Amino acid sequence: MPLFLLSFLLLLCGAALPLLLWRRPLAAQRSAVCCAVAASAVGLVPVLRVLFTGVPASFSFPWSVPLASFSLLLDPLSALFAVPLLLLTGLAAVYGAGYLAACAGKKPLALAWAAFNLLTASMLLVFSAANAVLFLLGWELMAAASFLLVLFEHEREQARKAGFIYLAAGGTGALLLLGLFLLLGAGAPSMDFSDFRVPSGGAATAAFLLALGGFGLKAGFIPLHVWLPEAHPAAPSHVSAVMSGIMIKTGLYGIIRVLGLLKPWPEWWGWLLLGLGLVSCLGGALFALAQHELKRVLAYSSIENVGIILLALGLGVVAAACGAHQLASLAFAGALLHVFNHALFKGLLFMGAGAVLHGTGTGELEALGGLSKRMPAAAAFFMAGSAAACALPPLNGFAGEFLVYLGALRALNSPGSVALAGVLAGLALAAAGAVAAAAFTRAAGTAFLGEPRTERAAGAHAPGPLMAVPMFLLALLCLLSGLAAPLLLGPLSAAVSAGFGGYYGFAAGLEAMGPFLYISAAALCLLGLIALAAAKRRAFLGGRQPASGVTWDCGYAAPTARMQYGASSFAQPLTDFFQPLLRKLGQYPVISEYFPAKASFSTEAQAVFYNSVYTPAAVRLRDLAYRFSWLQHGRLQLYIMYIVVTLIGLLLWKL
Amino acid sequence: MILPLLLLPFCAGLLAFIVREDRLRRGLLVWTSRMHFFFTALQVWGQLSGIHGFTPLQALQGGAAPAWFAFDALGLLFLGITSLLFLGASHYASYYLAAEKRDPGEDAEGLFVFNNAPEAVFTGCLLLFLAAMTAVTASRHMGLLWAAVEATTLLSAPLIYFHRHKRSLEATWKYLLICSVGIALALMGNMFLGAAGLKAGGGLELGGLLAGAGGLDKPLLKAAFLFLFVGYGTKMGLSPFHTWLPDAHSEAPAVVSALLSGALLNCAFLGILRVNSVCAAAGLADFTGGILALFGLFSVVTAALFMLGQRDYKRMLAYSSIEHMGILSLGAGLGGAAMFGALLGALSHSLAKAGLFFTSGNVLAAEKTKRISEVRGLWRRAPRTAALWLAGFFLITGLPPSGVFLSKFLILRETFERGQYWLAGTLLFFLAVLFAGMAKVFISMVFGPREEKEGGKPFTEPGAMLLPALLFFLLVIGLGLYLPAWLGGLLDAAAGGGL
Amino acid sequence: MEIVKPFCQYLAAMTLAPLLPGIVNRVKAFFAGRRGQPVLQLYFDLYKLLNKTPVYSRTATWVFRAGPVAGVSALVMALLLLPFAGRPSFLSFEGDFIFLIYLLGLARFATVLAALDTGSAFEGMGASREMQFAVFAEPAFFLGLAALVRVSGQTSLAGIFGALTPETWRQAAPVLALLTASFFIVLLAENSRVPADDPNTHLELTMIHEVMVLDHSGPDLAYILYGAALKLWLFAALIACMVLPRHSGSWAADAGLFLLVMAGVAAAVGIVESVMARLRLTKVPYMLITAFAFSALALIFQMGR
Amino acid sequence: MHTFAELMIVLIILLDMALAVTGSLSSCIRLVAAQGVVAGLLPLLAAGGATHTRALVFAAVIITLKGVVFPWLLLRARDRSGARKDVEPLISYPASILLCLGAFIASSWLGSRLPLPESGVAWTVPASLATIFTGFLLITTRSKAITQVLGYLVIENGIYIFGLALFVEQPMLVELAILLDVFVAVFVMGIAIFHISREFDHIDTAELSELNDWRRGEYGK
Repeated sequence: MPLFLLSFLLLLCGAALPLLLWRRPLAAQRSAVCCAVAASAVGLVPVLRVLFTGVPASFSFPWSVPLASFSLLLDPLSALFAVPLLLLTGLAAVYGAGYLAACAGKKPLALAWAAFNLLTASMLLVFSAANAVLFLLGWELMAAASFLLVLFEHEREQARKAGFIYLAAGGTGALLLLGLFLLLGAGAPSMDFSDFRVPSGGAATAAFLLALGGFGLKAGFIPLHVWLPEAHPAAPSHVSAVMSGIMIKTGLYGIIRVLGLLKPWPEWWGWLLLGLGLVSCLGGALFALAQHELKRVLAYSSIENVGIILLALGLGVVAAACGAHQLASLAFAGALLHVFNHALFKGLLFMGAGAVLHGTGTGELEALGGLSKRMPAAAAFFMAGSAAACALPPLNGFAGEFLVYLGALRALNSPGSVALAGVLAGLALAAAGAVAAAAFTRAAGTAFLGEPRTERAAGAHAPGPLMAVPMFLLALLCLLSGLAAPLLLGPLSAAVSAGFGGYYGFAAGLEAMGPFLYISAAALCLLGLIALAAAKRRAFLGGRQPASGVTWDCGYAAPTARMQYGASSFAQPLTDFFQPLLRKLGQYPVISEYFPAKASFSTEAQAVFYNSVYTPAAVRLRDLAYRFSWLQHGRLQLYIMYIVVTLIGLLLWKL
Repeated sequence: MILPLLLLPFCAGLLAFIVREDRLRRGLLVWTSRMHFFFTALQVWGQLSGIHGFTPLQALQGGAAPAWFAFDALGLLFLGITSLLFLGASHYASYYLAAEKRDPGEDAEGLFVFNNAPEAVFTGCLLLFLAAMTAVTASRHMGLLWAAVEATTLLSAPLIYFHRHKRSLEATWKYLLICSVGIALALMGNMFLGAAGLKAGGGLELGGLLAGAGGLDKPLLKAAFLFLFVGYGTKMGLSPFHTWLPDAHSEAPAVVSALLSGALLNCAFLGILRVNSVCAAAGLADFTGGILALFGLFSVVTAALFMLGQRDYKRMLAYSSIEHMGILSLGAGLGGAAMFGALLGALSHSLAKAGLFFTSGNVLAAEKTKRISEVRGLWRRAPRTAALWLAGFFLITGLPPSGVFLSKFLILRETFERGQYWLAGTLLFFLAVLFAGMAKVFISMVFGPREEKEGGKPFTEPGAMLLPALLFFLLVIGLGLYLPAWLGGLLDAAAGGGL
Repeated sequence: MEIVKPFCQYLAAMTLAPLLPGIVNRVKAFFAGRRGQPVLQLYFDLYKLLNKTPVYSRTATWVFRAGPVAGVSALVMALLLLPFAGRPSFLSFEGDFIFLIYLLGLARFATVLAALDTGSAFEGMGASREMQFAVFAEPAFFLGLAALVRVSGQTSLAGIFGALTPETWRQAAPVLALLTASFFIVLLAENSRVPADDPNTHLELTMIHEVMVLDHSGPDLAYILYGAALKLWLFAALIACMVLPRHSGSWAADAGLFLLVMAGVAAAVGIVESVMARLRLTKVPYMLITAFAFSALALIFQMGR
Repeated sequence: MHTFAELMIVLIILLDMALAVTGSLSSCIRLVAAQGVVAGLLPLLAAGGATHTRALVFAAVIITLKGVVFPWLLLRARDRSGARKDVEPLISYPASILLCLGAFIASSWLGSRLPLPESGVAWTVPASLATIFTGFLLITTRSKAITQVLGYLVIENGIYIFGLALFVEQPMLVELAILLDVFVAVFVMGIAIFHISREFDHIDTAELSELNDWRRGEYGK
């Protein structure tokens, strides 16, 4: 635990130092990065110890604030969330050093770095807090710090809009959580989680719904996701990596904690979670397919992955409620494993997108292309990340989903509604996987492959080592944690026991070991096969130098970059099919004459929920407020009339 | 130590009217505030540590020692708030007045330059205002309390009319008339209180009333409470009596707005708490609690509705004050831990809001307009002010760590403890609305590109005009992180004494 | 001996896979009244291509070269999971068919990226369509397998097909029939046969799979063609295993029968190609949705029983 | 003596009525002054002869204040402001008188409702309440700033009458403080009116509604 506190301390130093050095941006940045890296290095030790030994560590310190106490608890579940947090923030800091170096002088770097370290510290606090006040403190600091980072490029209208939506969502969520904790802590001597008494019946349901709302606004599953696709693209890429990789997981962490507290679960909770997960993973994938901006694609894919995790939780809860504990444990384990894996590959992907932004200055897919020639390493890493995000076998994305699949298959053969849950979960995973594959081949293909579509893309420059190395490490981790899945089962089951109860963890570890060993073996075998095939190919070529020419365009000898299949055209068959959901806005040219002049075609994916649910609601509310605004009309006589009328009313009512 | 506390600002105020030299007068202002703060600190320390020469707090609770002027825990707390606030305000004011001297402000609407009130009058009224507020916190006699509160109204009217133009005059007039009428009702309430005590022969001395509360005539006491509540509620800015508040706060100079919002409203709140304590002692706690909670909630709702699409950032702050007054009243109505929360809220809201108003003064100086829509990219124009402005937003909306958060937390907890889930739910919803509304304003003001107007010479505010706000904000944050034992004790005693 | 059998099965699959396209072509030729190309045509093509020097577009990068390699290895890997005549395969574990589905996904991923790497309008077109159809085919395929799991109570391919007996058919004939139909449609779509796609047309605008590999040549093209053959084999084998529940004692007899059925499936494909016209592209999803409906129906029946 | 006192009460109520209907500003001011004087006289009569010096002193102070100083201040403010002569009510006079009657009825009901300790003089409490409501009537239905000050004064009278009716013995200091406040209030209001008349060239409060949050016509679209 001392080491854990030390890493806290380092992070706080990392937040304070840049502000002290604000006159010398680069020095500030250097100090912040050093602190962040040191903090993650130091912090990983105790966290990994807890994770692998399964022995929780705790620390408590009295606090003069009423009902509050400065008490931390680091159990395997917290550790499981803290490991990717520390890994990712450490790497992201290094990456950010390269990413932001260009902004020195133009932007308040010191503030950005202070906020970054504060964000890390607060997330660490959220994962380890054992007292509601402390938790809320961490939660709100997290929101504030990330808000500042979202507004890093506040000159852009889009960023300000994102900032507002993000802040509003965060504030609302925090208030819901306040309600949640007060409900749980009502009658408790203090606000320590250990003192909470488990409510039952209506109170339990209320607590669950409050948690779902409050944490859901951070986790960002549909329909509470509106801030996510706005905020993630707005923030600097290393921050988006952290936000998308870890910060949204704080919401899931909260939901899991509350679930762990509110046992036994009614079945319909599971169905609710399952439904939300289903909508989110399908909707997220579809929206991702329709986006035109690289980071928005990734943001929506985050929604999809949150949906997958939620789906697994829902399956688990339904199963547990129906008494099918083994497959419940598989589903829970799958959820947690996917939390870990998603952090890795989504971090990698956002860094790749950052490399694109850094190299070309734009994330518009239609403006990119051919970058794999100019930044081969980044391209390779990004494609690796995409493969992981599509859950393709040798990589880590597959492992977590496979656990959920196992649960779903087990469910298939069990009686009653569990089977239905299993079918739905598996089906959603399969469908979402296919759509995600389309989305990621589209993104990677349009951005990195083919010919550059614009001058910017043609003049792109490769990211420096500070940016490349973290991406390489993350890609490596994606591969390794994919191959070493069986080794992860031990800590995983410890985490599951910590979160959901001892039995589940034990069962998960037991059930999943066999298939996981096979899969790892098969994955290795696959890698071997690929190597073999490549070697054979070389042998077939036998040293003959392949000729090179222009791309075969069916006889057309002068293809230009603009004739390539673009992002919109790639997605069009699917997006048209799902138009009722996506509500794409499009302008299609009308060709009238025999020799048509220049015609233009454009589609724009809109944020359906934001535009057609939240905005109208907000407008309605403001309209209501305006309707009442005449009350403050400025006439003194009537003001005094209010007083008289109220007084008389009170007298008549109360006397 | 009570006499110096009362006389010092009084005499200084009278003196200020005749002093010619500007710098001398400003010095007088600053030094009086420092002395006052010093005496206050002495008083607090003396009474808490119960050294002789100071009446220990317990002596007053039972009304054993009837006195017209004495500090019980509640009075002590509000005295502390007032004095601390005035300390900051006076320092801000000395620079503010100097700045105003250099270039008197211009009207935001019709851009004409207006002349300010003579500085002597301003300073004098400021000091007398402090004296009156001190009297409010000190007086243990309902009649005197009334007189003192009315005095604060009359003395602050010229302060609001410092910038002499139509709109400030309108604001002053409304303030003057609405508050006077309200206070007149409070006087009526005092009459009823006296009538209620006729049989018991209590008079209006608080100690006596508390002691003989059992013998008070219930229906008359109820009537007294209603009149006093409406009366002081008008002054406190509870909806629907709040109508004067946005006008006065938006038109007064920043210093005055800060004092109005931070100190004056609290004084009125103190009046309500006094009568509330009497009613509670007489066993009417449920009756008064219900009314306080009802109007508290109503104020929050009103504030939320007017926060949406607000056009003037000082009015926005005023509505936020209404919101907080509502929350305080709610807490007082709930009682118990919520009372503690309410008092903590009074303290932290005063500090945070005063800081915000100071900052708003800087914003006004930098942008020469109070219209939200015309302030963009403050971050570029005046970064330090912008940072404070943003920090103030986070604090006032109750983002931890801050005393505001703690007070909201405690009050909400009490609602849950009592199982009043609908109340809690409504409160939470409108708090969310308020947060969103304010967030939109602050983001649009602080951030965004800056098209430099009027040659765009960089605006640099003197550090002394940032310092008070900065200190207050740090104090509020500190309250959220560490509640010193003595302060906790004082709040606790006040909450107990207030109930 | 028990080690040798799976090995032989695997070897058989690897070697015999290129026969199937030949059979299909011969059947089509028969219907068209032509002699048609030899059954072994694909073997000749592969041999020829392997010894050719490839031509690469200047646009293409390493992704283009890596595509076919990854694609073919994924399929070779997938065959390892595939039971042969209801006999267990090399690798068989709980949920192995999930792994198989994702291996197919990997192959598709690699091929599509390789196609996009050429920067050609046509190949992009093909890639887009491939992905679109996969979105509809995969759920149908998964649902069908889920129904099989429900039918057999097993969760691995070998388990499922090992548990299929004439008895199962007698009990759940409609379910299995529906599933067979569904799998057959998926087979047609996934292997880009008529009515989903016409491998023989020379109008690139209408092609899907073929147009994705326009730019490949030499060994790369050989890999791709071989991979396609393996894929056809894979789906055909699934169908064959399903319609051939009888397990006689002797392995050889089973194997022979199985191979016959495989040929039959190929012939069926050929017949469909000869008697049906190619669907409009916009109609293909509806065909796949039909397959999905079949699987869903089967599953509902099974869960109802 | 009580009969006199009750006559006074009746007089006060009549004065309320008169205030409700009077159109001329100056007469309004005088009526309010008269009411103040009557209110000042009341204690002497109510006390039933036995008048000790304290009561006398207060009566004197009050009469001078309300009967002399305030009218003088207000008339001066009116002349300075050069206001038009009539009070420009926002509602018609019949409406005002009806409201006044209603106020009187309501207050008598309220007076009966409140179990007040029996005072020597009948109808005191209803009269005071009625006076207070009349004050509110003046404030809320007249458009001039001066009339609002007058309304405030009338409320003050009502409260004062109420106070004596109950014989709430305030200590000297308190009473003085209260009187001082009232005096300063009127003084400050007078100054304010003066400024108003200077800024806006008349004291019609219709001008004084520039500060508002009314989003007129910005909703429902």
